[in-house]
Amino acid sequence: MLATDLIYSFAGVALFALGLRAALLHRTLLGRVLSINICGAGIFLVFVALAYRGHDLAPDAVPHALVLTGIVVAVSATALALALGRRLHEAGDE
Amino acid sequence: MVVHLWNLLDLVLAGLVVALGWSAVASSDLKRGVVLFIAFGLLLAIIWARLNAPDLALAEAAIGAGLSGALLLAALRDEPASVGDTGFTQGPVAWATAVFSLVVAVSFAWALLHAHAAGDPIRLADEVIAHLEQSGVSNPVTAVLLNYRAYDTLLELAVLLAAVLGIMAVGPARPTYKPAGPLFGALVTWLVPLLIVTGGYLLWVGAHAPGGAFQAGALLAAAAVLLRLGGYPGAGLPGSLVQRWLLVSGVGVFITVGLLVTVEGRAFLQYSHGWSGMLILLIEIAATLAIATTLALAYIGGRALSSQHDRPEQ
Amino acid sequence: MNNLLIWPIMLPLLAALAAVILPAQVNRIGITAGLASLVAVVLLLSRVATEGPLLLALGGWTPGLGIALRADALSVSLILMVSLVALAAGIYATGYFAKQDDRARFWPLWLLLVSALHALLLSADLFNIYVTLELLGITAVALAAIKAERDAVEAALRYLVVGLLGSLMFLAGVALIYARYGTLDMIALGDSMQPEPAAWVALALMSTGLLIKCALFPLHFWLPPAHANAPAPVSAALSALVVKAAFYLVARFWLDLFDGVVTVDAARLLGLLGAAAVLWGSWQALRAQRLKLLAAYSTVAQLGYLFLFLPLLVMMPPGTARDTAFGALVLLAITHGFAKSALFLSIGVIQQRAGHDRIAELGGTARRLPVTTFTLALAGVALIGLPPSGTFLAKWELLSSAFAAGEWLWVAVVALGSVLAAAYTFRVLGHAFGPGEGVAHVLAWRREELPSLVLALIATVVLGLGAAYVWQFVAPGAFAAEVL
Amino acid sequence: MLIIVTGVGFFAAGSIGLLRLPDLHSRLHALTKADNLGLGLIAIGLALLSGSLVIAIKLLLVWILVLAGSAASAHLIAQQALRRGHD
Repeated sequence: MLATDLIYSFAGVALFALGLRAALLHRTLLGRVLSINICGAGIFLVFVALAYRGHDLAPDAVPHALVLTGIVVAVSATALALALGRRLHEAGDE
Repeated sequence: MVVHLWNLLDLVLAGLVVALGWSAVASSDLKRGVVLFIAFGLLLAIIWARLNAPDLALAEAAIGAGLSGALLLAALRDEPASVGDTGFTQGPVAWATAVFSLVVAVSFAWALLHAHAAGDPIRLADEVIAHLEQSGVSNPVTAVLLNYRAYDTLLELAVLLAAVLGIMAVGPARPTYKPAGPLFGALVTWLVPLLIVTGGYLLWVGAHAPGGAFQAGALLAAAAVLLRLGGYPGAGLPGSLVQRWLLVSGVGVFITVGLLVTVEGRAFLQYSHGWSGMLILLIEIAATLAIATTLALAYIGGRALSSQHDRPEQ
Repeated sequence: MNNLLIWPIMLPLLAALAAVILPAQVNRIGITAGLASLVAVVLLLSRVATEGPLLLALGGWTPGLGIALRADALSVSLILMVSLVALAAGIYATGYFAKQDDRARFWPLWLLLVSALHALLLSADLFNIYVTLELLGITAVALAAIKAERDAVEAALRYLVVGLLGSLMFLAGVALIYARYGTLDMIALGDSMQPEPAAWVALALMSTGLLIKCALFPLHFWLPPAHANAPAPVSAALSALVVKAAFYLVARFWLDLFDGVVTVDAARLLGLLGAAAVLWGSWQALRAQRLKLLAAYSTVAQLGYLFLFLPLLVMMPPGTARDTAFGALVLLAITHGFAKSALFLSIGVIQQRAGHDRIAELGGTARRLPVTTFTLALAGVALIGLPPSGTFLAKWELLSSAFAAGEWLWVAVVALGSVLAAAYTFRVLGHAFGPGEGVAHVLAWRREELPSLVLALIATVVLGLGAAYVWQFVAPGAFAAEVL
Repeated sequence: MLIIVTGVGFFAAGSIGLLRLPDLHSRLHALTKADNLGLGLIAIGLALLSGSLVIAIKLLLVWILVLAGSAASAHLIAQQALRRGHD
């Protein structure tokens, strides 16, 4: 059994959990969005660690494609959240 | 011996990425948090490279760290008031949340350990390679994204479209920044053509080497972000009618190709023999333009100004 | 070749693109697409009725390497509900959004929402479901915020953040499944799933994510403000369809995909939360001062009923009794979809005519808006569960299953919930029939009042009298799908 | 190899400078000078190791790009700091 994939899997789990916790506790929108991004990055790390099959073997491309999709979805959601936040901020000033 | 050295590097990288992630979210100063987040994204890109995922390394650097970072920095600038007013929920709720996330982490890790022990470590890796010949491209990640699981990518482009439509629906673009001075202007005139050329290169090379529509689109969007920072309010985007066509081109071409092949009695998105490479390239070109337009509009943060006004403001 | 499966997804998606390019024609594009995809859904339904579950391997790749779409009795009956409700709400929206600019913003997102719902209900791939969940979440949030008013944007933001956390928990479960079983194809997974740590934790993570999205008590806090502050047609879709899609996945996982993994105790926990939701949601609905808030809390309660079925269904051995109870669950979910959308659309009519939706000031509504008040009453009948509505039969079946299993708590909850529902319905009707000049204009336009009336009639009369057909269609097919 | 190690040494010096030097301008000085030189040395080292002209050109391009970027950003940071200083 390779140690590499487990090391990164566990780092991914840690990032997922600490992002989750911070997203629930942050009071500002920006802080929450940041935490959700870290949380998602944790899951991506779990996926990519799964795909790794040693230094010389070609990795499993499926998780890589899934993570690429995930990264794009994450940036879409981040952009929408920040745009809504800006709108809320402007409405608050009125 | 070599394996041990690699694992030492792995431990350092994994420890560093968790520490960076932790300090990015635990910081009560949001500006610091955002900067740490960008560093986190870049470190993640290095880890993707370490784990033999160069396509992801490119995407992470361009989108995960680059564009998300630019979006967060812009948001930070919009809401200076909230920078001081941070902090976390305290008290019993904080304790309950900590316990909850610890339980999630421990059970997740436990289940992963079992899965690693019991699961077949090859998963779909061999099947991806076995059908690579038929897929029309030789980069396995591109094969998954645009052939085996092309339907996911189609819906993902729809997600991007939905997000930007939502952003445009809730309000107009944010005001432009003051140009940062002649040196930055010079850098912009230098970098923008370079980014466009590199974007085109990544798009082309994606069929057989790391790269593809998403990385290329993100680079083009980065060019737009730079133009915007350089004082061009429209960020170099075309007029609003062309913009709308560009926005829908990715999903539109994808569906058109998917449906056209059904005329020959094939399944939706089942490319004709020998045509796969061509069709994939066609879809990728449209997707690149759509992704670039979408991400640029998302950065601008609303309905963009038309191109007539697109000159640096003095 | 089963390419028919893609049309309910692609028609609204293509129409969304057309609506982006031709903002002046959006009403026509939207209604045409609604009608066209309804035709596709009816064709699909008739094929599933004659041939059984249908499968389409997209791109021609074996599912696993590729993605499969699957239509069975459960998914097509929900898709038919989605198409009908979306079409009716869309017709209503052509009148509701008076300004061209508002229409041009509404339609592309609306059509994307419909496409996402259809895609979710037809998907047989776990990661693909994650993508459809995100598409659904993002379109729903954008639509909820479309008026760009402060309260609406604030509620939409909370909806987005909570929804994203839900999606990520779902995705974490998907990662575990892939780690253990090496595939994301649900049909293959159904055969290889075993009771073991990866499956348990994956189910727990995915279910938690989905429970957030279906607003099961106590994770419901985001729903009332988001549903109550959105434009009326959007509220109808959020309350009737979007939460239902998340529940569909819960049911699909607990009763089908993970059926060898779930335990009765875990299902009972969900049932208890459902019971709490019924009581708390109904009580809050009774106390609400605004009609839309009442309707939103009523959604919290009605979703609770659906969860009451889960422990009973998990306990029951396969057989006719279980199939009948399952048919009742589907009937209840569908009836609520029609009734709740009718309710939100008629509240929209009242709100636009009266300029508010405060319950205490509804006096005179019955005289000025007789059709809408009648719709409101019909929707109330379906929410309470009076005959001849579909809800009546479904609750009857729920009660008899609970009796048979000796689960007296469920019996008490259903009885108390129904009494509370009757109380909040009659409170509204009492005010509406009371004296007063609350509503300024006399008749509304036909295209505003008619869609909700049709929806309410489907909930009360069609589904009540035609319930036998639903049972016949859904019950035997539902669990046979696994054999495929 | 030796060139790469020297490059890493310059990076280390730059980072230490960033951490230890007293004010912003001298920190910038340390960071940009040392890191640009360090990266240049690493790039040359890698180019020699690869033994391929195409890769060497690509590495040279990377170095020039980073040089332009860091010069511009150092300039922007310094300018901003001066502006703030005058306020």
